[in-house]
Amino acid sequence: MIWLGLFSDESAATAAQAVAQAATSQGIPMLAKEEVPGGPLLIAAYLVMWIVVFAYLIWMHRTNQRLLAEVELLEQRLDERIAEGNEQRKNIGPRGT
Amino acid sequence: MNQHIQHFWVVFRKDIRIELRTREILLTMGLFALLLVVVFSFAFYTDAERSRIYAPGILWTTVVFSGTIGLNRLFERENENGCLSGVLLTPISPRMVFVAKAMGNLLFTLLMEILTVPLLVMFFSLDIQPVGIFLSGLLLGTVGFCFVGTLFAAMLSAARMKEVLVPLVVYPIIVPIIIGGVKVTAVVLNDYPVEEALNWLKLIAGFDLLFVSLAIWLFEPMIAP
Amino acid sequence: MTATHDTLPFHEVQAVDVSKIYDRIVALRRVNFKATAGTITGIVGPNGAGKSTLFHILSTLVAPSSGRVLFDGSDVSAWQPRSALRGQIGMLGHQSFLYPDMTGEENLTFFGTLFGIGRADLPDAVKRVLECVRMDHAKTRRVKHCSRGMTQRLAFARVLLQDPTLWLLDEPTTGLDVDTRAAMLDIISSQKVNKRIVVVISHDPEALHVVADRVLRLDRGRIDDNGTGDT
Amino acid sequence: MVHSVKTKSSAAFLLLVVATGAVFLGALVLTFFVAPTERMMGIVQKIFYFHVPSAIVMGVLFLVCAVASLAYLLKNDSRLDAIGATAAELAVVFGAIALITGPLWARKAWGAWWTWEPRLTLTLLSVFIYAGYLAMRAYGGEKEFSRRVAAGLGLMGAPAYYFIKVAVDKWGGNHPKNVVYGKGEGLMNPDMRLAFFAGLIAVLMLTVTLFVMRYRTRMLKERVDTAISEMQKYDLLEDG
Repeated sequence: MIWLGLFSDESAATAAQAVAQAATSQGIPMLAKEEVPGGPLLIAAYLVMWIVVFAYLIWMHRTNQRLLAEVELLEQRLDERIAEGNEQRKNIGPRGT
Repeated sequence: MNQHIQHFWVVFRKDIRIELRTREILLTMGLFALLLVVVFSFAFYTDAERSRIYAPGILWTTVVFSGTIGLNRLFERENENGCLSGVLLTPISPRMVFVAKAMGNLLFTLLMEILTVPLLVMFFSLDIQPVGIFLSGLLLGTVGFCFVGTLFAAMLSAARMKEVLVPLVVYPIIVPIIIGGVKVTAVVLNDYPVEEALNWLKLIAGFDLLFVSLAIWLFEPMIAP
Repeated sequence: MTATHDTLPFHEVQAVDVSKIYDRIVALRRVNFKATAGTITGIVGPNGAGKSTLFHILSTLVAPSSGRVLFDGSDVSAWQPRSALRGQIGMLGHQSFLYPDMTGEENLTFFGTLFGIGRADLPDAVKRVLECVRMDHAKTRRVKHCSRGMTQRLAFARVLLQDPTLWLLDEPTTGLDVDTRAAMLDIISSQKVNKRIVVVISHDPEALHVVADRVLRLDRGRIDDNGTGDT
Repeated sequence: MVHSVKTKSSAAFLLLVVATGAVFLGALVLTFFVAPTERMMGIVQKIFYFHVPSAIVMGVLFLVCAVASLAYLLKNDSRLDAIGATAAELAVVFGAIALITGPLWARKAWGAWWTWEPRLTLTLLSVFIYAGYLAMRAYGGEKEFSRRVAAGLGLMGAPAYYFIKVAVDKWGGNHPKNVVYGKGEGLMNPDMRLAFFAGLIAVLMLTVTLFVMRYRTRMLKERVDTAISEMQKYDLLEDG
């Protein structure tokens, strides 16, 4: 919704249009100096910021997922080993007595 | 202290002896510098007037690029046959090893500059005035470059990607030296007011003071915990 | 070579629960190990068992990931400056620690100065160790032109020159002819009398049988138990 | 155990996330509905409200990285390393934001995408230093070692930043100073100032949130690595 606010900058846009029309009608190649429309630039800036932040978040999330997978594997392995240990103890127990 | 100086001197002299024997650093560095100056001449020389504008940048680019070759090679020698381990297993302080290596680099880089500067003056028909300011700028800048450069060249001497990593890490840090050096050189080539050069010299000297001490201090904790 | 038992800076080196992990690869697993002055410890084990890692950790050049290395019961950090301790540790490693572009004599003179041998005594000391390893004739040859065996002898001469308290010898007899090998084993044996701490890694069971008081077996980063001397 | 790791996000952290979101929303409202549109540059000036905070946060992170690096070199604690690395990483992230949004603004304000304006130059050069820091950690060789080398670089980064600042300021001295960049003079209007400070706090809180998340990930990785090597040490896990 906030983005809607951007387009309230009509004055700048129309001014730019006017200059552009004037320039083209006189056959002068337009020099973009002062009359660059600000709206798209502003949108681009905000987009870039959020894209960078979210790319970072997604990357971080993926690292986390990889780590969790590893932790899971470790737990599994640990359980196996504990089971093996119990098995051994069972086997040794009766024979020992 | 006396012992430290002796240790420094032994390592420093050893590097010079090896270099006099193989000449590989001075030759490769010198040739590379020569090549750069020639290529830059083709690229930038138009007339004496304009070359005064380009020459400072060309000089410092040449110094830094060629100097990097020496940085990497001089410390690589400590890794041949694992010599650094042998040196560290003696009563020498690791810091003295570093200072000796950095001074070795300084010497070789200065020698390369002795070759480069006259060539540059010739090719670009330059007039350096006053010489003292120019030389102190060159010397101070080279000192900072060699100490910071040697630190990272030493650390990365065993790394797989050292040829890329050393410049990647060292160049941004020494930007103040490059900017300052270029400005000082511009002053002496264009008869700008000398005070401006002195200001830049002060900046480079301050940079040297801080970063040379930092580099000397850092070597030991960086190389081993 | 004049230090006596009493003037040695330490008489015992000990590894307590030492483990070393390089980026998730385990090189040493809770190694406990003790060597005292006047003993020669042999270490055997297959390639990749962690022998070199153990030596680098004992030499204090590499820090263990966990566990401690103690010299006479004190941590490395207790020795200030550390270089004073390191000067008493001699290593004959996988690599020769010799500059390839200098001659054997120059290398020894260079290291001799760093070891703190006085300028007046240095030429004699260098000459003596060169004779000990029978390299007197080839002392002016650059190390890069030396054969494997010659380099090995020079590397051994370097340790002799240092005459450290702790001797870490990694495969000291590889590439040597029979006579030199015998001479070298003699020198190693004599360190018992000098009350040095000697640790030898070797693939040469016969050599270990001659010099070592005990032989430990290092396998998959773990010291198994006290071996009997034959493997 | 897996479950517990997932839900370990404590109440305090959740609160932080929510608060960050709220402050950000508030800052956006202030930026677009309260602060007036700047007369000279028009709406594009609103980039200012997070472009500048990004650059400020970057500088603060350099300092954090330098202090943590120094402490790591002295104390050799992996938590300090994690702080330094996280700071450097976020410094690059916010530096990148400042560097990309800067030209978008410059295009309108000065008619060129890139001008060698001192502060923009400073940002570019210092981001290079910390990109080098990250490259060093990634390609510098064995983990423990590359961390120490990177810490050295991290420590040098902060004074280097200062010297680069002095140098580029002097270097750019011949160029006309821009009003907006002139120290705070651009913010005459109280609403503008309010929006700016809201933006600054919002970006700071975003940084703290990201920092905490990333730091936790790093420490989790550290613990997984330790667990794996511990299990290997006791032969509970195959090598590799």
